[in-house]
Amino acid sequence: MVSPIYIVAAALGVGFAIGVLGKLGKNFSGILTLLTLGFMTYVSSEWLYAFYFGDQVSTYVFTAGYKPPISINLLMGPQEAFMSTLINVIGLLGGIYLFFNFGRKGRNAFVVYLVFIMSLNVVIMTRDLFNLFVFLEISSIATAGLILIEKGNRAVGAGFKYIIATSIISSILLIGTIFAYFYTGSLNIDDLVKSDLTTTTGGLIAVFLILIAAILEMKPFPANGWGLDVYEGSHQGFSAVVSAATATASYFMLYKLLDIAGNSWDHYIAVIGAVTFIGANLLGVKQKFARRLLAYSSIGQLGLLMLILGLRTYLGDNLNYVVFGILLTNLLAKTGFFWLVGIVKAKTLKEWAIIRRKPFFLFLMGTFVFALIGFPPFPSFFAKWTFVMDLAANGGFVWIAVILTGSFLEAIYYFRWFGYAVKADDNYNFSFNVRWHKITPIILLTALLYIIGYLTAQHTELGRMINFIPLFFVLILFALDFLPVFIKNTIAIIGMGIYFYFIYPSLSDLKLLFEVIFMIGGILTLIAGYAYKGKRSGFYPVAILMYAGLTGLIEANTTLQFFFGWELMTAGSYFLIIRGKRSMPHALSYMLFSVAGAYAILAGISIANIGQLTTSLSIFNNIQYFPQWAYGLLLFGFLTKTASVGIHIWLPGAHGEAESDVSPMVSAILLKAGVYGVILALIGMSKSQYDLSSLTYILGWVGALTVLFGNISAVFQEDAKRLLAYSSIGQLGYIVFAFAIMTQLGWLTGFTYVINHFMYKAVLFLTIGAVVLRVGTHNMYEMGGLIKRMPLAFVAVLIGITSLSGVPPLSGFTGKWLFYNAVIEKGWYFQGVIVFLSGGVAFLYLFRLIQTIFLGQLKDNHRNVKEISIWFLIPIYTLLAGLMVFSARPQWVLQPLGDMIANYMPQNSIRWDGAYAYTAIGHWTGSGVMMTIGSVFLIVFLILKLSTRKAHKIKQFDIVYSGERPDRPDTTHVAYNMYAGFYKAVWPLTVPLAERFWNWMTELVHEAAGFTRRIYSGNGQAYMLHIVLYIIVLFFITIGSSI
Amino acid sequence: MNIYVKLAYTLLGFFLVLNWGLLMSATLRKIVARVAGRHGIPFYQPWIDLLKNIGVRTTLSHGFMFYLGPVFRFTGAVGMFLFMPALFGSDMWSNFSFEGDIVLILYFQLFGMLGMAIGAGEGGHPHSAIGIARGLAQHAAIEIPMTLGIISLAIQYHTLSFTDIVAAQQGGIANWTIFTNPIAGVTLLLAALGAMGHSPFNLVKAPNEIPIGPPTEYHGTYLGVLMSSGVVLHVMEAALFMNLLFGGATNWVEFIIKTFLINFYSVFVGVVFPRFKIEQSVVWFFKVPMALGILAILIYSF
Amino acid sequence: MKEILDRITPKYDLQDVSIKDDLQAYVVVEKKLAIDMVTYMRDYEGFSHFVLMSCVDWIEDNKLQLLYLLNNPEKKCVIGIKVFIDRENPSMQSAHHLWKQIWTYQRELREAFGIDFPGSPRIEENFVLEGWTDKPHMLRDFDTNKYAEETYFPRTGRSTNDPATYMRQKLYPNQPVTAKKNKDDE
Amino acid sequence: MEYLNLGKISLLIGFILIIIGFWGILSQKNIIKIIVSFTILDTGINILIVSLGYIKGRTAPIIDASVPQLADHNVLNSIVDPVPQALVLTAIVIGFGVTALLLAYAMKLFKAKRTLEINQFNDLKW
Amino acid sequence: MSELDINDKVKEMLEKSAENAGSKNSEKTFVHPEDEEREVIAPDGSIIKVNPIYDYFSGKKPTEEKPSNGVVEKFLNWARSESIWVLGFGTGCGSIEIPPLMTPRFDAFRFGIQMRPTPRQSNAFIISGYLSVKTLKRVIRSYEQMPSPKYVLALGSCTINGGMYYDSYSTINRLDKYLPVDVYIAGCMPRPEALLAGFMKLKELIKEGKGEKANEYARNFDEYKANQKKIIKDWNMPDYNW
Repeated sequence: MVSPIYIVAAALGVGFAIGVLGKLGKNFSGILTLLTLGFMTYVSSEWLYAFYFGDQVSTYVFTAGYKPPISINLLMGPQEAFMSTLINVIGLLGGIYLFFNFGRKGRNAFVVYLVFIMSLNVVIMTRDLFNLFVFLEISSIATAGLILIEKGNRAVGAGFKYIIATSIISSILLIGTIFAYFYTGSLNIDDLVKSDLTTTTGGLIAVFLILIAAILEMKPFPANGWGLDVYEGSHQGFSAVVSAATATASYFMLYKLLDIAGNSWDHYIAVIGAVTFIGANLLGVKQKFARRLLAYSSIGQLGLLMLILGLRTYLGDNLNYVVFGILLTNLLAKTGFFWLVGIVKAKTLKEWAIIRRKPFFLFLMGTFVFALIGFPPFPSFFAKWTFVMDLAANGGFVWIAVILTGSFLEAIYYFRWFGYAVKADDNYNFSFNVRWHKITPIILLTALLYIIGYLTAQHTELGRMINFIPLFFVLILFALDFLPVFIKNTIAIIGMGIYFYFIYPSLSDLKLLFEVIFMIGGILTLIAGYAYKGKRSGFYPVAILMYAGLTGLIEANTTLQFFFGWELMTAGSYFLIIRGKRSMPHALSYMLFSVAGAYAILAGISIANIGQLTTSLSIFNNIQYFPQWAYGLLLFGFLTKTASVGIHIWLPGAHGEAESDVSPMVSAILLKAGVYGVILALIGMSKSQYDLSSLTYILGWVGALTVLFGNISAVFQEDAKRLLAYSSIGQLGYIVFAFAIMTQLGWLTGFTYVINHFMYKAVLFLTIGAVVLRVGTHNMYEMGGLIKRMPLAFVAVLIGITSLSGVPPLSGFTGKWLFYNAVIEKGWYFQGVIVFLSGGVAFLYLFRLIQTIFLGQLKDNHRNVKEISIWFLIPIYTLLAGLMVFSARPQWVLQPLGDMIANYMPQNSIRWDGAYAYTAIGHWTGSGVMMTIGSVFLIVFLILKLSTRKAHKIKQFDIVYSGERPDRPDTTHVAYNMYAGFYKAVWPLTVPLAERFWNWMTELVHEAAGFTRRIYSGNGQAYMLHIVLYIIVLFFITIGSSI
Repeated sequence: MNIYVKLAYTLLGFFLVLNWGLLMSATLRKIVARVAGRHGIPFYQPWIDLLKNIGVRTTLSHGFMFYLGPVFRFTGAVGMFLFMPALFGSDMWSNFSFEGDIVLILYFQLFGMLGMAIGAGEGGHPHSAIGIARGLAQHAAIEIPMTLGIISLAIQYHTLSFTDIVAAQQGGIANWTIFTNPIAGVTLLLAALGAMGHSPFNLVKAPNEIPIGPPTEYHGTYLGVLMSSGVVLHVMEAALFMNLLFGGATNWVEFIIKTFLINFYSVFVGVVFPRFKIEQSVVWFFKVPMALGILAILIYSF
Repeated sequence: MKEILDRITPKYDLQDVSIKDDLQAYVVVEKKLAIDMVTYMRDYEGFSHFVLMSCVDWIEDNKLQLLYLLNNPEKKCVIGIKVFIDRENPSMQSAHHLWKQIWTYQRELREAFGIDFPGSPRIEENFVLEGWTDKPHMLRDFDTNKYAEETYFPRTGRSTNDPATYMRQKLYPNQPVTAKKNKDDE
Repeated sequence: MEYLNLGKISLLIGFILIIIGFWGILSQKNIIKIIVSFTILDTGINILIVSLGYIKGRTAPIIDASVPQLADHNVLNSIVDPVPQALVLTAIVIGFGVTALLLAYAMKLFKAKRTLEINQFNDLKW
Repeated sequence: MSELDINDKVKEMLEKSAENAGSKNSEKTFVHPEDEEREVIAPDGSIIKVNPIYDYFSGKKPTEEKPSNGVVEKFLNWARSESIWVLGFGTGCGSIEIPPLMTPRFDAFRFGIQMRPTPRQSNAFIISGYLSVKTLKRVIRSYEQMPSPKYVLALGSCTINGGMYYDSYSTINRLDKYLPVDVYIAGCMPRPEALLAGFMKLKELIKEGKGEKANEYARNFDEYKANQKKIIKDWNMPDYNW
């Protein structure tokens, strides 16, 4: 075991040696530095290894042969080992990254860098207050020196602000130190902890001064302008190290020093952390420049760390797990991000579009973004999970709200940035070059992120239960991304098929139903992918990622697994959605609503978790505390995915602009995930001992209004895919409403709609998508008369809309019939009427869909279009076959479903007699109606066909036109603003209140951010003033009253 | 009962209804003529028109769906007949009503409408699309009083089955729904005005404005089929309200009288009031009929 | 009215000024000054209402006479501005920029008299007739009877009576035919 | 004058210097003046440290002739607390380093914009 | 751009416009802009040539549609005669005489006569009075769109020999040169009674099986068409409007 003192010794020694041996050249110095850093890393990681895998105990290292307080001592414990390993690793990688930048400045830069890393190590390890001050100053000086490796005025200004600010902070620490010494006679932290300083006034002030210095080092909002400038102004390679290593050291310093004050400061630290976390992320929202954005984000993460530290009493033993998770993710991802910023020389966020010229970089960026927001499988996901669970278990609901709000704000700007990177117009004439020494550290970091994420999961019992196989499949697909689409598609389909085959036996009932929808639906929609040519870069991994999430939801036995699957699914679907041509803003709003929903779910789960002995999903069935809140939050979270009214605004754009085969995936399949969640919550509510009928009542109204709103909005769309998207909103409203009824009939209706919507919406979206691919426009008024060119597509749409509209004998009617019975049985008449009225409204948009696209006048430029691709027709007609079977023999599905629902809803209100269904108030037979209507239809058709067998085939303009003739198809086709009259009657219902509300909210957030950030005037002196004022204000808040 | 016998009776019943429908339309037109002081058409005119249409030699086709339009429409009309019991208490004339209840009828009305809409759409004539767009909008509005009324009835009788609802109204005029549940009855009658499609709610075909809307391109045999389904639909719409509100019918004479009167009622209103514009028509249903419907439910839900 | 005429007569060198009454006057102006004058009347004299524009065929003088009739809504007076143009290849400066309705008048004049108004929008389009290829039909030397006979398959055996004479004969066969001449017959 | 012993006076001076330093940093626009203010602040802290370790009647913690080296007398009792003295030495060194760096920065800043007004260096903001 | 260049450009443009104007004046064509052959770009980038007259209209020549045999045809003819659906298209001044026909005083409904708004559902066409060339075009179109068997009633002297408009440059003289006429109703204007008498005559003709003028039209199609095209100079429709 190498003594940690050698870390210091080696660094100092080599530093001096380089000074002495300067003649040997810059490269030599550099390599020597890297070797030293490697040695330091080795030492600290050896300790780390010993702590975790051996039974090493914490060791004090004494210097100068005396014991404290006479001499300085260092402590090497597991935490110190961890932190210093982190710092050294980052130091080493940073050294590699900055190798040539240092080289250009001469060998002394290496020395400074070495001293910088060394000083941070000492800050971690030292137990002596004065020593802490000294090395803090050393690190500040070194930082200020290293800032100058970036050329230009900005770095100089930033460096000056930095050095003067840190000097003031250090001075305060020094004053505090000397006071502490004055009152205790010792500089040793351990002694200070023991001596109970806070009992005397002077001691209080000493502690205040020490802690305020430590807090200021953490760059608390708003006294952190200097910190921002350093992140932004200095070389990004170095900013990364500051953001990661210095932050780690600062955090640990605060952690160490906090013990001096006992627990009395926890609360303040938490509040400061919360303010910083939310404040920094809020200001980030308004930010347009990449570097400064990262600076805000870094500070936000520091705030989060402070928050965690302040809430350590809530966390207990899990503190380190949470901190390590957050810290590690932040460290790895943020460092990587800074370095990426250093490589991609784009200033504004919009300019980041250039990054997709090198797709691998986009992958890296995506990894970092998702890691920072806390998506699985990255460590922060698990850390956040544990954090929130522990907070809830101890009643820290406000803190949960704070954390989730801050994280949400963070998500806003990160995803906007990422959206720009993926989709913004790339018309910039500058490019970026990649050099191996710069990219290698980033790749290493990324790999570490994934590995550590996996390990973090394995670290806990719950995490070990997560099934990572689908994720590995996703990674394999990433690796195979260079293959042509045909091969990848086959691999994906086979993979999903095999997975389904193996998982099939283990599922039953509800899970089986949804798994069939997810997997079979997935395979069918993937078949449509054969229609695409080329590589379709990046499509398959993300599609499979979504399906991995979906199947994860189904397989989940524990809440963590469930949430894991949920987040994976969200991530995958986000990537799928953003692939659309104009879908950048829609993907952003989708992601934001998803993130908000996910946080609501997280909060809901955390409340559900209180007082539970088990972590399995069955806790939903037995929520003990605040059940209204828990279920309410869960339902809200799930409803964001089902796009209920008010939180639906992401859906039309997201689905409407997505690619042709993605729309069915995200509409017919993905939305069902939300439904699955709603069902889980409702099952829980049905079993709950509390009376939750008010919640279901609200849910029922939400569902009903969603139906009305979705359908009426769909009527006035000009864009075919948006029309279908609004229709999806309406259909999901039906489903939510049906499940909210909470009777057997209601649920049967719900399941019927789930199955139906899956089939017909997949058919419609696939068909319309394929048509769009052929005709090259979404606008219905630009199409028309396509029945002549694509009869098969027409038949598919015809059956699809007939089914959707609920006209007998197709399966849509099954749902309507059940609906009537369920509504009347339940007594929800007015909601029911709204729903049925909306059913009538649905006709309008359905007719519009088929009339304006397939009927009417064929447009000139579509005279030669071909039938839609065979690869679309295969899944479409497979689904149609399913639809017809379900229509003709509904009892085959509904009977077992009814039996299944009886497990949850004991009333047995539907009786089957062969193909005949009876409820208390009505009766109906699917097959009988089908047969009757079918035979009548056939007979009439034959008769008419016979009598008109000599009919002349005429062309599109051979119509009576009041003695005139049509001029052009475009002017003869009734399509644009087709329901103008209806609009005059119902326009009050189409006012986009939700959009206005959310726009207003967005404005509000932006205005708040824009207003607040003006405190960062850029004037160094103002920043000093902030610090001083901050100290004064904090003084009065914390100890002012007790003196 | 043997299914073939049943089939035979059903066919016979349909034949009866078809002829009654033709006669009824002639009679109603004659009544309108007399109101205007004219002599009016001969009572057999519809049959002749039908014959003439079948005898038209030139047949044109805009495409496959153009055929299917009338087929859908006719099937819709036949279905309306099949799924509703023609006469109460008669096993022979109950048709196929065992296959479904009111909900089936409510949605089956749309079958013909949708098919017709699509068939007419393939004709490519702008007036078809305009007419259908109006029709659908109006239908969506009619849905409000219709659903409210029917739900009110369903609450009242605890059933959605025609047979049961009619059974509950037997035993004298005082037992008819229109008297036992007058508010729902009025609501449904107002909805009936829209459903029958006479003036003021006849803007779907709107003669003189968009020639005759959806069937603009239909001629000859197609038109014959459409005409026959039209008259059957008129009878069966009336029969629907007869069953719901006026105690159904136990014999054909009663059936004929009641359906005639219900049709007469809507024609009567039509003669008096001029045509609505589409937004007026939609808004009209949002006002009084909706308020009455809500009242009808409120009465029964407490 | 008179004041206005006094003002514009020297300005536009008006050749033939005829004042019908206080509120109505007709002037003849040179072709090259005509549109200028119309513009002037509109912008400075308050004749903001364009009443009509028409044409008279002076076949004897081998001239076409264009008339721009303007109205001053404030003074309630009307001025007619006459312009004589050549009958062969008639052409006139377009005034479409002054009032939009002049587009239509000029289309009509082009179709009926064959007057060209270069630059006038949609001047090529049909006005009333569709696909007229013959001589402009409002010119006096266009023989409509001959045209109809050549074109429209006149039914043979057609005889025409003067209605007045015919009816008189029919109703009062005893009276002499030359009793009283109708004014129209002169 | 019992209260105003040397220790207290120097303590007061230290505080006054610290406050002057802060005032200077916050009010002076010229970077050089700010740096000077910082050194004043630094000096104040140093005085503070030393004064806190001062014990009346004792001498500096350097064991030389001025300290009575008696057998029964613990040397430590006749000198002031040596730790602050040691600290202040380090602090001075650190302060020196920081000041040097600050001046170097001041030079760079001047080169960059030919001015020493701190208001002029707000390229990074918001 | 220098001044010289601008001058050159302007000159060029002027020349071009002069050329265009010249060509337009020299040969006047009657192809409407919407009937000109045009090129459109298909979604896949290929170019499609569209010739409106040929691509949008079927344009097939009509064929004779033989009546069925014997009793069936007689029966159908009876039905036709009792159900005369008139196209609601008033072509001239005589159309003012049609509305009274539907009023209580004359009440044509009792003879099975009614107006239909679309040619597809009509079998009788009343040419009510003078017929200008412009209207003739619409009349031909509507007539051809009516399904056979169809009948034409020519109302007023104008349809017989031009009536008082015999010398007009824009109205036709003899309708039977352009469309086959079943019944002429003379007068200027004929009163509704005359019109009713015409209908009665038409009924007789139909019952006798003489209402086959639609087939005559098909038989002599070329001749009729030549006459029509002679006067309709901007023929912007197919030869036969289905």
